[in-house]
Amino acid sequence: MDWKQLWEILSAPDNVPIIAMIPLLAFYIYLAWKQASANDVLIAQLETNPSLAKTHHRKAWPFQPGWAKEVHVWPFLLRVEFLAAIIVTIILMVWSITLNAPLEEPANPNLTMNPAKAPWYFLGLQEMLVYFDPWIAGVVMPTLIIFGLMVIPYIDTNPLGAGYYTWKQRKFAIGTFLFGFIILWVSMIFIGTFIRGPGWQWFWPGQTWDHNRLIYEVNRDLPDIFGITSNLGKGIFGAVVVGGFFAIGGMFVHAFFRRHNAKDFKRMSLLQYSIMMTFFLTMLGLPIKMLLRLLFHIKYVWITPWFNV
Amino acid sequence: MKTKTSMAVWSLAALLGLVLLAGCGKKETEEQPAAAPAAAATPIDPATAASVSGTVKLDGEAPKAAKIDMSQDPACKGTNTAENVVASGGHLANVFVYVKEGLGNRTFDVPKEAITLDQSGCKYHPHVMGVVANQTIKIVNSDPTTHNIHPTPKDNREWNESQPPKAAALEKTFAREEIMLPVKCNQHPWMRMFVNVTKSPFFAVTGPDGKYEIKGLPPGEYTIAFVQEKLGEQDVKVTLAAKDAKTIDATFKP
Amino acid sequence: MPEEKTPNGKNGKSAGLVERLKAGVKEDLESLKTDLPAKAKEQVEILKKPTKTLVYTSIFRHKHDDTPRNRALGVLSNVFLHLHPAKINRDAVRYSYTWGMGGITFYLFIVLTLTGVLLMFYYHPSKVQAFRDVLYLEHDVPFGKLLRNMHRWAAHLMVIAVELHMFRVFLTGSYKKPREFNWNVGVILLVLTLLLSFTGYLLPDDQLGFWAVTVGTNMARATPLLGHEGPFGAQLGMTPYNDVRFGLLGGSIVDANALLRSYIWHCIGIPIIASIFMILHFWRVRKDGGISGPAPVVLDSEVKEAKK
Amino acid sequence: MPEKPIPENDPVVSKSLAPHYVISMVILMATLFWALWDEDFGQRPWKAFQHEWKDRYSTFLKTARSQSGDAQKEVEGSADYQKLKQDYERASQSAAPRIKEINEKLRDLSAQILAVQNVFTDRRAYVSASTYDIETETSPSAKERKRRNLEEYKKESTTAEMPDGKKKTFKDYDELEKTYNDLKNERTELSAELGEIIKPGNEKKELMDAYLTDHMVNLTPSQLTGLQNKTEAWTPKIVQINVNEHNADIVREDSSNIVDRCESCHMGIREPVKLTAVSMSLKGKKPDEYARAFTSHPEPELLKIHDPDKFGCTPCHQGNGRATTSVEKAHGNYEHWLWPVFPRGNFEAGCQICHSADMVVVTNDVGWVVSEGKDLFRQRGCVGCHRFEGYDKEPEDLLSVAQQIKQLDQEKKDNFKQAGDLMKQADKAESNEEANHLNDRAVALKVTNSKLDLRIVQLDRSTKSLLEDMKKVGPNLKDIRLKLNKNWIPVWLKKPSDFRATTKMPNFRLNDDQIKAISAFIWQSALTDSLPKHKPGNAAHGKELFESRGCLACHSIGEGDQLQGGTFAANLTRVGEKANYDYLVRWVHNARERTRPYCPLEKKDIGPEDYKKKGLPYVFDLEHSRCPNDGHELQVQNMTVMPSLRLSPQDAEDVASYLITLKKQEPSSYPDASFIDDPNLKEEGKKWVRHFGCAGCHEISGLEEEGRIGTELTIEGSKPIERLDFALLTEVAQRGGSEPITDPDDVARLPEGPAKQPWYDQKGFFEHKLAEPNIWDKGKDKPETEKLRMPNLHLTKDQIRALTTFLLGSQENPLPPNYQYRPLDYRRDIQEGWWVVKKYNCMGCHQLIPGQKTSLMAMARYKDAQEQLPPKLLTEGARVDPEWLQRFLKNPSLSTTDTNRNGVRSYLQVRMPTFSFSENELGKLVRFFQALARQPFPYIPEEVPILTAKETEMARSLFSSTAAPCLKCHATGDPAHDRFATAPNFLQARGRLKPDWMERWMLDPQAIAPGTSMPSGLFKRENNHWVFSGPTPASFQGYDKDHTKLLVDYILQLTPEEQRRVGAAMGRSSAASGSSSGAKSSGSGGRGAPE
Repeated sequence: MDWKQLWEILSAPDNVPIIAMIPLLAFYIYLAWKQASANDVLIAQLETNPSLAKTHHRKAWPFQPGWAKEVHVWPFLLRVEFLAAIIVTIILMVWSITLNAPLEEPANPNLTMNPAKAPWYFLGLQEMLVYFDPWIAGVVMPTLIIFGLMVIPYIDTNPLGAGYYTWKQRKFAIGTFLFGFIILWVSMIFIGTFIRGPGWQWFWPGQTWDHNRLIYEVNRDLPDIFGITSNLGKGIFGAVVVGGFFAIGGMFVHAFFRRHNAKDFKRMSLLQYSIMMTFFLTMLGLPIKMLLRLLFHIKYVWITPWFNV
Repeated sequence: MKTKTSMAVWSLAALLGLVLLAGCGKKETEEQPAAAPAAAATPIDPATAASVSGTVKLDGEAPKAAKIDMSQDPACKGTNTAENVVASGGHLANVFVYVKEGLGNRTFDVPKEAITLDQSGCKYHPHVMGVVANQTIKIVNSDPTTHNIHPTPKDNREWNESQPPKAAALEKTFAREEIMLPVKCNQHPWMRMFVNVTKSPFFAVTGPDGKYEIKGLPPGEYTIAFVQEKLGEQDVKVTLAAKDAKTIDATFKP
Repeated sequence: MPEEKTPNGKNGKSAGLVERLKAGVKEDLESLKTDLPAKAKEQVEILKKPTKTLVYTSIFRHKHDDTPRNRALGVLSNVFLHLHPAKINRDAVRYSYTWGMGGITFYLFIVLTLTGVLLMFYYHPSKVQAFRDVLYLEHDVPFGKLLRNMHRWAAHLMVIAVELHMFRVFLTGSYKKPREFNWNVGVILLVLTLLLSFTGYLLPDDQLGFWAVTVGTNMARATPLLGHEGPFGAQLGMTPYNDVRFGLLGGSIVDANALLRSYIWHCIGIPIIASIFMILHFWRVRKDGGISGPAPVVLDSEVKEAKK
Repeated sequence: MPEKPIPENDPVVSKSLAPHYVISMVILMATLFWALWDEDFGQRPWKAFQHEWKDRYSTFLKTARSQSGDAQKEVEGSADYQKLKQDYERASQSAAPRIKEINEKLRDLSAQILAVQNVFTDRRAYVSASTYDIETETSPSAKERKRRNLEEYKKESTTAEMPDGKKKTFKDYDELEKTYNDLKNERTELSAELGEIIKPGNEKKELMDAYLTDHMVNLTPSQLTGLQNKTEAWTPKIVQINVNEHNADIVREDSSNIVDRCESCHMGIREPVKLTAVSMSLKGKKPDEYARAFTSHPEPELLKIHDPDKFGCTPCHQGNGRATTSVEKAHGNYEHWLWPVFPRGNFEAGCQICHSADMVVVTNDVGWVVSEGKDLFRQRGCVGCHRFEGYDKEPEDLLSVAQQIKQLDQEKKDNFKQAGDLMKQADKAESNEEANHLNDRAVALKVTNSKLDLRIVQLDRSTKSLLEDMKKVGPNLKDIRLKLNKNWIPVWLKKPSDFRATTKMPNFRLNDDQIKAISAFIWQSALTDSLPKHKPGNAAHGKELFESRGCLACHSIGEGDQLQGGTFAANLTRVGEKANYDYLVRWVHNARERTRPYCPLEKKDIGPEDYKKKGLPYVFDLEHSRCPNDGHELQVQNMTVMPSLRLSPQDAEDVASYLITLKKQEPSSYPDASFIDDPNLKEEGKKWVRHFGCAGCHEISGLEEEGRIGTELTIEGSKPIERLDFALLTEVAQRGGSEPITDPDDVARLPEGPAKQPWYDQKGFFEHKLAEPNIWDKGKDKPETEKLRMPNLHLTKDQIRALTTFLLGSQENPLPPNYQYRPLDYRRDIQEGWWVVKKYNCMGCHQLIPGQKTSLMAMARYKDAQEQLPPKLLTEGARVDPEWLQRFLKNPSLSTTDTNRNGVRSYLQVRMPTFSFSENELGKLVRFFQALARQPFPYIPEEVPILTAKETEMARSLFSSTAAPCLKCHATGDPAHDRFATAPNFLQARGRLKPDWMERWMLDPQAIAPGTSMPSGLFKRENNHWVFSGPTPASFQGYDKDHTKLLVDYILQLTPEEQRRVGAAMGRSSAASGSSSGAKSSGSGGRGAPE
């Protein structure tokens, strides 16, 4: 265990935000989960007791009839906001006093940094470069992420869960989002920061980042494994496999969705449903492609003269 | 490096700690006594002064003194023999005897009187002499020819001055200790003598009978050195009690 | 002190005038004895209630006592606070619901603007000066190092805060009707935040920024159709000198032009765009009925299925 | 429903946030104060330094002052000072009454002036205002009226109360004005008089003070008090040098903007007293980090040349001059600073940054290390594999000259063709006019061609020079068949330092197969010519010659403690085991003699057959250096710096015979190496010879044009650490820990000893690489061909330190270009000259820098006979006529026939050899000596006046008087006399020496050549003239000119006859007749100083 190396990575000033983000995220997930479960308990209660449902104020927090339903912003909200501002200021000041913003050598185009890393919030995309061609990782994916986020309100037809934490009423939506945010975004950043060392090689935490390390790794294309040699063959094969993934995966997801999310399925239009399916399957495709690469050393699945997937 | 220290204190708790710590600057706590202060020169009590004397012998045949060809300068008329080992009857002359160690940090006054170095018969007289550092050496030329006096020291300043016949005496000093400092004359290559510059006045040069005496030494432990220009140096350790008069002989081998 | 005002006249007629003047002065002095303490007392009384002074009331247009009216006015009549409604859902003040991330993000944006403006005083976006200016900030400018540190860390914090904000909004389903559009504005703001941070990365002109930006923009090379290394790029005649990356950097490598572009986007372009979207975002929060919750839970059984 | 009971009051409304606010506000305030504290103290550690400095420096100054006070008393006690003091007192006393008087008067006057002034200024203000009113009045009548009013006003009388209490009345304004001005004038006059009276006293006082300062070694107490006051009044503040402010001419606006605040902590650097770490440490304690920081700059001389206000600190020392937040930051010892401060042992690297074009950069004690590094880089043959700007330029220059010649040839051809075309056109031209015009153009082209021809000739010359200047570090391997014991070669290659510990030949870690192959290749590729046979010589005489002729200035002999001689060339202790006698004879006689000339164009050695083909005699030397085949310049010399000592063939045989006796074992005892003739090994051998870059240092058949195999090192010092491949040792280097070098010999080479601290930096890389060049192969699994090739140069610690220093300073310069020391005046000649001087090891024999030791000085032989050492060249440029110097350097025997001697100092046994300098190097050397002595170039000789008969007579009598026995030591050409001579013949003075220099030399030779045999004190100053200090001949009565000048003029007009006559008159002849054995004068050991 190379503690020195570990410490060096953890204490790099630009990595501190990521270190800070992990407990923060854990805390907020806990906070959300707590409220969601409280709400879910309440919902279950109210569902079984319609009479109570008619009179109940429908929040997990205590309430008495005499209490105001609305409170004045001044002072009740503003005092919280000011307090938050003060605390953020304190954190920021202490952080700024104790930790210096990094400043390295003057830019030198002739001396490549190894590893050369993008800002931490883009490390997820940089990590994707390992698995995909730059145009997918660098252009298509960010676009998909943005569009994916933007279409959420239009494909989430579930009217429940607006304005309160819940899990039971929105299992699919929250599950998918957690998958996208935690697995595909945050953990990729984590890998890019702490796991990827010189030469963008995989180093377990505590392993020495040896600049001389050489790894024997042959990544083969899927068509080659199947002995397909002609370009046309490869193109067709890849298209079949990728299309197959979408078709078969789509079938599975559909089967699942139709059974467990029957109401949503009913509510959704064909367009909404297909957009949802496309994004969902693409998201699923990412870890599958990663695992294919990391475990089976498969480089590309679909090879064409113009692009590879 | 900075980041590491920063990381360690990066917490609100450390804030208070740091404010408290702010008072304590870094200070080198290591204490190390300096070198012992120089012992003050204690005056020598003449009542307890001891002395050392003896004879320096040459064990073996004295080499035959080489003849010097002084023909190049008709003005030179002297004994035509080299002086590097002068011995008669086994007694070795021109050996410089001095107290090499044991006087500690004592300081001594520079004798006021000058020591004369004479050039006559195209030879230096004496051949070996001792002076205290900064003591004046008076150099006279008794020859009807021009000499030049050219000391070639190791640790002192070199100089080379000419002295025509009947010229005024030169007065020179040497500031630093140096044993067997050769002095020559470029015009008469055979002319050669040695000045010994010491810090203390405790030295002597053996005469033709090989005898020497050093007087007025305070009691103590000393190293007495016998130095001969060709035959090298011999050191003898001696302990002198008050009013001691010890005899130390030395024998050189050719 | 009353001044003696005795004109030097030799005229006999003015003798009476002198007498009158004397009497008048005396009277003035007498009255001062009683008036001055009274006035002083009065002044003290006024000062005891600073909120009643003219100056105060000119600034604060309403009283600061705890009547509902004044509480509402306190918010509504304040240019900074009137983003808020006068009253809100009683549970919306709970930190555990909102996490305060939206507000923190906005606060950090203000901090960044202030520190950024101060930093601009010392920074020249040129290849010769940029790195040197950062060193200068670090070593010469009073509080310069703190300033730069705050700017940098506030930027990182802002990214974190924005992501958490989005996370919270999703978890509470706050993007649902009628807030669909505001979610989209939020997504755009997220992208803008990342871009702000990214464009700032290059400005110190050090190895870290240089290579981060090189890596970042190299991806643009592979843009389909528009990048010279992207699919169909070469076929469309894209070269390193006319593709989208060239457009971003103002050159085929990260150099002086890239620095300048990055600077202008960072300091002018994106902040203006982001401000506009922020205004929109805040406006829509109000217009979409304030923050989404905490709303009463809705039961599955109560959902009326819309007719298709 | 929640389990918890519902509280009575609405928590949302009723809960107080006050405690939250209190706590967070307290923390916020604390944070703000922390920020303030951090800004004021945390980021300003130098304040602590300055406080400490105040304490320590004050304490130091106090003790210094008491010591200085004693010294002052001593000086004040001296008679001279007392006299000055009396003068001062006398002057001040005599002036005192008058001063008192004037002062009183002045006081009175001032009071009066004040009294009048009060009135006068008031009235003057009215007059001025009225005047302005009149001037601007437009109506003539009003003007007139106002003028009258003013006149009247002026006529009013005024009174002023005078200081004595009386009232004084002035009858009108004019009188008032006049009185006022008179009073003021009087005061001015009195003040001036006071100044005059005080002046003599002040002058005396200044003299007194000046005497005091001149005679105090350290500062005077009053100066120290000044310093103390300054120190005590010091308030902490940043001390900085802003180079741009002070040095606008050096630093351009856009340049690097150097601001150095080093002195904020290093407060003592420029203090006028010498501060050491010990003197600045606390009482009774070891020097701590403060004490070490407060020392003054160890070399103030250096600061005089490089004024810190103009240069700053970091251009020399590096580090982050702006940073003040911590020691690490300020010294630049952190990861992201490219220019960390140079380590203690290598601080001279800073010299190299700007002085990369200098071979020798020395100021007092500074610069020796880096200069040695630069020298080692060439001497040890680093340059054979690694290119370095400025080193071994000849091959590159040759290439560029060849290129130019080629271009000119082409141009010529084109011109010729064009001229032909023009003429053809002219012949067909329509009009005569046009024909003439075209013909003119053709003529012009031909004229141009003739100019080009001459340029080509000049370029050919420089080709010749360059070919002559081109040297190889190692011997010519084409000759090994003639030269070496065949069986010795493999033994040598195994580990050269085993055979010869100090050899330049490094250890290549060859395995047996490689050794066999390499031996075979070089043996088989060598020339097979035969050498003339020589008969054995007299080894005893050879030994004497070897030891006395100066061979040991470069070569050494003996091993271990017995070693004596120079380190520049090989140690010859075992030469007898390897060398062939006949070859040695040739080598000793003239090392430059080549077996076959080499033609760079044909890339082959030209043999007699080539000459025969052209019907030419097989003669090649510097005069016959054209290739018989293509007329190209040939390499006709061995590319060695070894000069010819102009020994007679007989002497050369003697020396060679002596050398061949030097051995530890018999040559025949070497194991048989007949595989060396195996032709199958040749190709394999060639591969390895190329692989190891042998041709970088050696001339090898077929590999003459091989390039360098190593990396260029010109800017190695600024190579980013990431580019230095520590291989598997990266982690070890970054973390310190155990030293990876295990070989005890190699560990001993590490300048800093086995590593303890992390050494992942340039210094660590260079030092480890130099100590064990294959260190980065440690743990690596590589085939032979991929292993690191750099051989082990078996350097010492000091040598590695020197080379490391040199490399660290070899940077791509971050400083503005005008920091570079690239002078264009005489200093450039000095720069260029050092390269030549170092190339030929002139400093092995001659002293060129005061205090510099030569190889010969250390030898026992010269311990008592320093006059037998080669002359010191401290003032050579001031001493000799440059034209003469050029002649001398070209042929130091100054004769075409009698060459087996020294041209000037025939009495010296050690010999100035013939170096066969090229025209180029001759010019450089002559200019170097002139420039080193700051002599204008070219030299304008002085007219020597012709002496009158009387003057000649006078001079002659002085010249030969017993008091000035010049001819006693100076050679005369009479062999009997010259046996004892220790100085050059006067007849050589003309044309060689500069008359002015001669005069100075006579006055005080010790000041020009310390330790010379020529005594000082021959002349004294009398009546503003230099007069002989001994008894002067009678004829000098009444002579009122410089005796020195007279002697100089006489010497310059001396003829051989005159010298003979004078010599005879001095009784020389009688002495000469007595010792006719001195006939073989300049031969062996004539001069005997009997010991």
